[in-house]
Amino acid sequence: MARIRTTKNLGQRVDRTYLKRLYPIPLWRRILTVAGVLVALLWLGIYAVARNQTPYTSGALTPAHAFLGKKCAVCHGDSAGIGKKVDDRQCAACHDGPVHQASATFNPACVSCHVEHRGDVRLSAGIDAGCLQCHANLHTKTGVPAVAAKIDSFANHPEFAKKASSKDATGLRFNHQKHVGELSQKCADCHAPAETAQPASQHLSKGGGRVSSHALITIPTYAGVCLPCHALTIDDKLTELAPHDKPEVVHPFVQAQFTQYIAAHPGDLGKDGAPGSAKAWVDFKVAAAEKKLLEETCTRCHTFTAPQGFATAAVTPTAIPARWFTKGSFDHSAHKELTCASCHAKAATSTVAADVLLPGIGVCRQCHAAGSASAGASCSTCHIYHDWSKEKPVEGKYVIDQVSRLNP
Amino acid sequence: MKTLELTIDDKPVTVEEGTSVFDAARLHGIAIPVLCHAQNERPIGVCRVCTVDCGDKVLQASCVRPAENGMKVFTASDKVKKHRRMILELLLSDHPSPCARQRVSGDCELETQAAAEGIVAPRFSKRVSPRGQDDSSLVISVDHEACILCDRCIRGCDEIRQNNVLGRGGKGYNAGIAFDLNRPMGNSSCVSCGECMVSCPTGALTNKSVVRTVLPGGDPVGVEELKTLPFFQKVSGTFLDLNKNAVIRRHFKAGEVICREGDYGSTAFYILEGEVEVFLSSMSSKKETAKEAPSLFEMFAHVFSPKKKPGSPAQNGGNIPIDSVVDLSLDNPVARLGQGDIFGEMTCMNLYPRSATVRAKTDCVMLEMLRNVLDVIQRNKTLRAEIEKNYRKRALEDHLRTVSVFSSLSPEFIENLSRRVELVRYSRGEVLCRQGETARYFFLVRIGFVKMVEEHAGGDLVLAYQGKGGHFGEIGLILRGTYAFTVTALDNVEVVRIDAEAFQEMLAGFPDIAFNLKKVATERELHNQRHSAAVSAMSLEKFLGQGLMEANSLLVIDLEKCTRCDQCVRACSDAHEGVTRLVREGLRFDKYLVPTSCRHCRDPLCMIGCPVGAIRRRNSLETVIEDWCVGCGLCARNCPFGNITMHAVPETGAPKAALAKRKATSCDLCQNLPEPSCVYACPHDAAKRVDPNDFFRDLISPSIDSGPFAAPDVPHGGRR
Amino acid sequence: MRIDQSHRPWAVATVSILLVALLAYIPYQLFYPGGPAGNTWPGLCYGVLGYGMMLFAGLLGARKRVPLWRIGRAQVWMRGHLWLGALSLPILLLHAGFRARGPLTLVLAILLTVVVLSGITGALLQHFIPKRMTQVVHLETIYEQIPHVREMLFEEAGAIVDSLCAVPANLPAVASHSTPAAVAVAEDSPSDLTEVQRANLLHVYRSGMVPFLRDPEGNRSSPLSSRAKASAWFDALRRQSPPSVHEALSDLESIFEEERQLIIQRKLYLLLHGWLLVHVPLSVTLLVLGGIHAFVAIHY
Amino acid sequence: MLFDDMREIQHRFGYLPPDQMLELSKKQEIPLYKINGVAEFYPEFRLTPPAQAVVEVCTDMACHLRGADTLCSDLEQKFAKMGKRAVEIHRRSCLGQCDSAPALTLNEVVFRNVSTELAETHIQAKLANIDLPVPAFEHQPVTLLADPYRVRNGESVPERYSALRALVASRDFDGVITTLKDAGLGGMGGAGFPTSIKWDVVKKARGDEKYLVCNADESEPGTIKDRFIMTHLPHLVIEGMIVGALVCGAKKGFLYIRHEYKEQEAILRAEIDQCRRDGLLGESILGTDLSFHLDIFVSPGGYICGEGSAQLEAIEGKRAEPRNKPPNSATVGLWGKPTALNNVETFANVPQILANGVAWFKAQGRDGAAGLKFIGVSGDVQRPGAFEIPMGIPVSEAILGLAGGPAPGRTVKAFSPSGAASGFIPFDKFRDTHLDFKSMRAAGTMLGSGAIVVVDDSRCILDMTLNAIIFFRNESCGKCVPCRVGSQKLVDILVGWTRGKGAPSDLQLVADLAETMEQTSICGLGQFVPYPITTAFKHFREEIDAHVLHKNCPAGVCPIASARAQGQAV
Repeated sequence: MARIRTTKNLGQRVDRTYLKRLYPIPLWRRILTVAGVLVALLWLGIYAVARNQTPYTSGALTPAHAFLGKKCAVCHGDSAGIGKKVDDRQCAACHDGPVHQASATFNPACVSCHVEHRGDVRLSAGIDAGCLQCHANLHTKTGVPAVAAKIDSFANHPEFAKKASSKDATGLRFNHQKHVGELSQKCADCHAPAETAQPASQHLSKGGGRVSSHALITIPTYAGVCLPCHALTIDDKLTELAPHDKPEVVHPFVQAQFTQYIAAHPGDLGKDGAPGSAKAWVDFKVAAAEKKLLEETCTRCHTFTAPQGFATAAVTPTAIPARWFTKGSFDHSAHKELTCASCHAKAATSTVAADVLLPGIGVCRQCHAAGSASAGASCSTCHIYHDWSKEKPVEGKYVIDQVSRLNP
Repeated sequence: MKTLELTIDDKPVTVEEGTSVFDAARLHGIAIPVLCHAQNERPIGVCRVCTVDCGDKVLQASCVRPAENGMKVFTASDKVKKHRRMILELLLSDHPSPCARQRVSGDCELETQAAAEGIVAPRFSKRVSPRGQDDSSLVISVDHEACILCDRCIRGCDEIRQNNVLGRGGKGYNAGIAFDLNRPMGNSSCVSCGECMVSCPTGALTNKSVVRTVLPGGDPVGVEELKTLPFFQKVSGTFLDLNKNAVIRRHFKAGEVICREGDYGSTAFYILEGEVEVFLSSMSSKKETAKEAPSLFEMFAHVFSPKKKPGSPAQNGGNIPIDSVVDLSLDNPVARLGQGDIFGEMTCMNLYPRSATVRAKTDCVMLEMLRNVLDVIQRNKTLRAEIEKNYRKRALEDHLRTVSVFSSLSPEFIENLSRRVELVRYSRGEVLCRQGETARYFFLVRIGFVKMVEEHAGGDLVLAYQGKGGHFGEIGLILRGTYAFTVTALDNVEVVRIDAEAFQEMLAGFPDIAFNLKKVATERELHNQRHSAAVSAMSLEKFLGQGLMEANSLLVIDLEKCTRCDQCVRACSDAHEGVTRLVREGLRFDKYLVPTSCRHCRDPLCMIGCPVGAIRRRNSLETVIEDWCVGCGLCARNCPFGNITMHAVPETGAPKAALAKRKATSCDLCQNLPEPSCVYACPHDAAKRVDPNDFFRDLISPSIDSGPFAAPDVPHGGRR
Repeated sequence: MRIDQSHRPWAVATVSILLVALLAYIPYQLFYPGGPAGNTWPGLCYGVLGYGMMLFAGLLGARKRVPLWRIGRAQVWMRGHLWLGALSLPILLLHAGFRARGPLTLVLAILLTVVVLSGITGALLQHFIPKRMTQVVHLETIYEQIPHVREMLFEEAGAIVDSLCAVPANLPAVASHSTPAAVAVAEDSPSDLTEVQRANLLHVYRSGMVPFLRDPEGNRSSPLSSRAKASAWFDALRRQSPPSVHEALSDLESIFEEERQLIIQRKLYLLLHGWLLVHVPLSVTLLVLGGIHAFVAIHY
Repeated sequence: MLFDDMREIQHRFGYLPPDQMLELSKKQEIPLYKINGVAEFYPEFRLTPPAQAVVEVCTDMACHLRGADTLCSDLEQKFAKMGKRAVEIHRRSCLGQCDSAPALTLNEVVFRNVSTELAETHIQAKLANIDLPVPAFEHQPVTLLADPYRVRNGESVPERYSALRALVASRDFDGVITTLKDAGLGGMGGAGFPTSIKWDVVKKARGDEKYLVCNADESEPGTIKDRFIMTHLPHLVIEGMIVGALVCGAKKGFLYIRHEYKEQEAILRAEIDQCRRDGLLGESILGTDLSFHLDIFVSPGGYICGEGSAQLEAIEGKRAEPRNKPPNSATVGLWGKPTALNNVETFANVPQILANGVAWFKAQGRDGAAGLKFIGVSGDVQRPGAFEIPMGIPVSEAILGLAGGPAPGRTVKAFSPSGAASGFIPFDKFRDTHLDFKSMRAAGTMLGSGAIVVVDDSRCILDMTLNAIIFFRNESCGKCVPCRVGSQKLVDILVGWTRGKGAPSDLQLVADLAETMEQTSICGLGQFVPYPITTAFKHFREEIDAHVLHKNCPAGVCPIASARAQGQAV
């Protein structure tokens, strides 16, 4: 009885309502679906019960706001509706952010720069997009933008203003090359980061932000730096050094010194061709010292306009800028690993103090560029927006247990 | 009367003049053995067994030889016995002893006489060319082998009953008895009176024992009482006696159900007294139950749910063909039958399921009869006339009107047409008209099924099956002059035949009908030609093996796209109240699966035998099962591909509850939808409804290079 | 669904939408105060667009529930599902600004990627598994009917062995089914196997064949589970028995061949539909959470 | 008449389609079984559509001797593969052309002296619907003594039908009977029954409706004399019939001619029309109150129609099945009315006797026999043909003289004096027997219709006997058992003998069967079926024994000869 397969006996062996019954795969598909949805709802349900809306946050809050984690209404307010944006009033509740740039055509919203829910970021730094609201295509109230109108990224950031002006009117003379090259001095011998923790605000902006106190390089002071090599030796006989002060201060000191010396060393009167009288000796010595000072010691760095000698010499005012970057800020401590020369390369060859040794923006771009492999190139890396000087004090509203309650 | 003296076996005998020697001997107690002579029949002296020695040069056949004065007759002399034995031996050598009669009742005259004469084994060789049997009659089985051509049956039929059906055919050794134009007995004008069977000496004509099955539930009717009925008068008493318990008298009280639609049966009913009501209960169950107010969702869903094309169930004319003299009209399917009516003819003759439910309106008395008795009644000339008159009066008009083409005929033309048509019966296998013969009739089928076949050099091609209401012959009469195809009867068929003159007269009288008929004819002609052209191009054996070329619209599923997601089956069950008409199971052909879903065959075997013509083609090629299906399951069994299944019908609890327990279901190509749901719902474009001859043309006759079905996703010009 | 030329319009549409979205993203990402985020207008647009696509893709399941509705062919939906489903991933990434820091957004991102990836694997599978199934599994049946067909094969095998051994091979204890047909056959046609051969065949049937027939997957070790070993096994059986029985044995062998093919069919079917077990649940969950996210996000 | 309608239908359709027969039965109110019985009985009617070329080859006696079997098998081999629709090849009974054997008909047209090539060309022509002219058969003009009105040099020649005119004038019908009685005219069909008695019985029979039938069926193999007479002496036949009708008082007469004799039918029809024009036939003959209507009845075929009562049955439109006698046809003949039925030659003799007188008639014969006799000689003779001989000439004169004897180098082995029925008798024993009724019967054989078929020494008597009995088996009407069944069994046994399957017991069985058939058959055919083999038993016993007992065919014709030649165990 060969087993024959005909259309009829194949067709007939299936009963026509087999679809009504449920089979494993479709069954499991349904079970899993329901299960999946249940899990999801359960997960959200639990939070909803605890009236904790963290799951819906679009990202972790910055540590600063972390304590508000559960209370979305604090920032977001209660008003329903599309795009319940956090408007400035919510921020102002706690922070009384200073007023915006005077010349801004509009006051961007806090959130346009300070975008929360991005996890552990320096919220105060804001995001570039916030700056670009204006700077991408700068218009100011007065119509004339003070800086380049179209800056939308570090890449097309214009050259630093100071660098652009290419002159360092310090009123001094200094030959880096001599010091670094011949005398193989280290940069740190002169330029030392500021030791003392100056409140950033003092320098930068209220609220500080990340710029650390050591960010700035102190101005090399005579006393601190130049003294050992460029002692203001009045005379070889005097052990005292001249004070590093205006001539009108140095002159009487020298005289006093000489007088004191002579008084102590009357013997030196008339020696070496010096007048004999104490006063004359003193004058003689003073004049000689001052001349030495004037022509040698002091003119090594300073330039004088001394039509009548040292005493009344007018020292061209020295103006070593404390901060090159007026608008941005540069944090030397962040670049500790780099050698000074790697940025200030021209220092090694600059002979004239007027050379602006500030590295160009190109140097910065070598590390700071868009893209994840390079150091941050967002505006907030260097610039601060708010004018913290106009910060208004904020009285705290919360007491700890409230806050802690906020954060049960 | 003058008397004659003669001596028989030396015994003086006096008889009247003109008596035959045989009678003279018989009157005096001398029995001369005979075979072809019967007392009640005219002697013809062909068997020669009765030859005796009358002193002439040759022996004389005593049955025909008139006695003469002074004749000396020796009936048992050695010479006579010698020749009698030789004749019996000759007959016995061709006789299939023991013949049917000898086996049944042991009284075959030839074998008895041969035994009496001591003939054991005939010395002659057996007959080489067999003359065969004829089983076509319902009542009498004919075994030509056992026939000794004694002519007793012929005289019985022609002279005693004057039915003039039987005669001698052929010549010499190939001579034999022949009905009408030597047609099988069942197909001849034989009225089954049984006279020939009663008078046959051997087992050539014996009674078919339908008699064994005794009909339950009624008192058998005696022969005398049967004789009182008009149509039994001409039937031979012995025959009625042999079949007496094949007919019983039944009494039914008012309201009692006599037979139920869809049941199987083998009897017919003749109403003696009272009236019955005939109706189709399955129609009532299908009425659309009133829909409550649609819910919002349904309102909304309605917008998207498929638009139902207003398909009216019965395209051609408003009535349902059932198995009685009257048809049921579609709107109120109830009819009445009264005294003298017959119903259940098809069930009894062709063993079809009952096509309607019959319930007694008043108390009534009925004759329930088996097939052989019904056959007698039907062949009875008087009753045939009465049935015909009945049919003409009641059913012919609207039966003619069911032919869509005649619907616009004027009533009086139909009136005179119905007088001139003939009601002709054909039995199984008979040819109604043969391809190529001059067309002389227009046929309209009343009962039974016919098959229309077009003969080809390469073989025969079945064009269509026609059941009740089917008509053919118009192509012959109008277009070709000869019949376009051969039509054979599949079972007992009764057709209304309109001869050529009446037909032409009708065409002349009614130009619009002529136009319609021409259109139908040319349409059918075109279809046939196209169809036969397709067949001749086929060459692949497997393609034919699965009967794919039969399909008009075949569902194929591209197995390389189908992800077996059963979406098609789900769509199908949605489109058909939860019962799918498609099962994704079946044989494969090339890379396609041919699932179990109706193929709408060109030669739809399923349509044969449907008692109510529920499964049919409306006006297009799709096979559709109408609502009034009675659930007999015949089409499901006939379908060779198992595409039709039976489904329980939901109980609607309506007063006339659906008595039909189940219904046949098969794919109707989503008639009322713009597109078959399975194809529409397949997300992977794997299911397609195609005409296999075109779709697989590239495969089955590779000589034609470019496949016509350049569906975008099939790389052009090549198979896998 | 097989990706072929008919998908060209969809592919072009998808790519072009993607390009437009990307192009729109660049300025948005640069100039938008607060950076690209969900709640910015463009972000919102992306979000809506992305979610819309996901929703459409999700609706395919629903579309399949109502196959008859005249709301676009199932194929169109399927193509939409594929392409828009795939497109939703980039769009939603743009929506989220390539960040998903919140827990919910993170979950959504994960779900989305898993769903889209599983979808893609599913599409790829649909390219290869059907063809493989067509070539390998000739005696394929409907997956859901496999247990029923196995039942019939078991009875058929039982009947054959009955006819050979003239004793009901499928002991009632073994299976509740032992249909009377199996028993009836026994009496009238004892084949001409000797007593020993009959016992041997019975033993082989009960110990070797029945376990495999009852649980084809479970008996990987049985020789019947590989065609080569099975044919060798049957050849051995045939050598021991008279030729009159060979035809019945080859029938038996064909039963096992069908059994093996059904195993392969199950494996391939699970592969073909397994990924749905991942894809569908997660996509529904994704839609739900997405909805909630959308609702909540609009609040804040 | 029924047959004419059926012939008309067959002419129109090529065969008798069922619905046509149905219509005929309705029109003529004849039950279908009668039409069917007749259609299946007579060979002329066909029930299936004919092929383009219907070939029927005569395979009886003379044609058998002249290689009809090989001709038939050659044609079958050549055209069998053309399919039934194209060519049908059948064997048939004698065509009455034994003097130009072998003969066949192609679509009802007779061809004589047919060679295989001739047959093939004509069949090919028929297939290609080219109608090739049929080789005509020219009759040499011959002057016959029998014709009293023939032109004789010098003597005054009485006008044709003068005997009839004399009779009409004298109305001395009884005188005619006495004249015939004196002349001793016997039935020339073969029975030899005195015509005068027959006519007398009919004349005296009661009732005024009587019939006269001329039996021109002539289907006995070897008989060609009637054809010869009808061709050359049609007027004698017609005159004889009119005289007979007037004598018997028959108002209506039929000339029953076989349908194969189309030529003779035309001649007779012309003669009858001429007679009608001359007032010799019709309502009033020669203006007198005597009337006689004569029609030609064309037989639908079959040797049995030659039997008297069967012929009447045929004319009545029924199956030609002989009637049980008595009563004989003289009293209860056509439609139950007295009918006189005589052979063509008998009618031809009547005017001779009336015109030339009894003395002339008696003088024509030899050694006491009276009258002239037309005989046919065919078979293994050089000049086969029909001859007019004086009654009573010796057999050898006919065979060796008139027919030119056997082929050179051959001797005459045997001959059958009256066609198939008489069986073969040795030539040397009967060479001197006189060819007349009495002497032939005295010699233990019979003159019959005078159809001599000659076989030479190369022939096998059993084979020729079997050929004759096969003819009878084919032509048996099948009405009565001994002839219907007996003829077939006889053929079976004899065929067995020719194949060496005979058993000694067969000889006695055949003898018994022969006797039963002779004793119990209804008609002459049935009685004469076994006659050839009984004659063979009588005259060629040793040749029969050689076949049955020794399984050998001395002449080397039968299959056992070739089987033995191949050394098979027989």
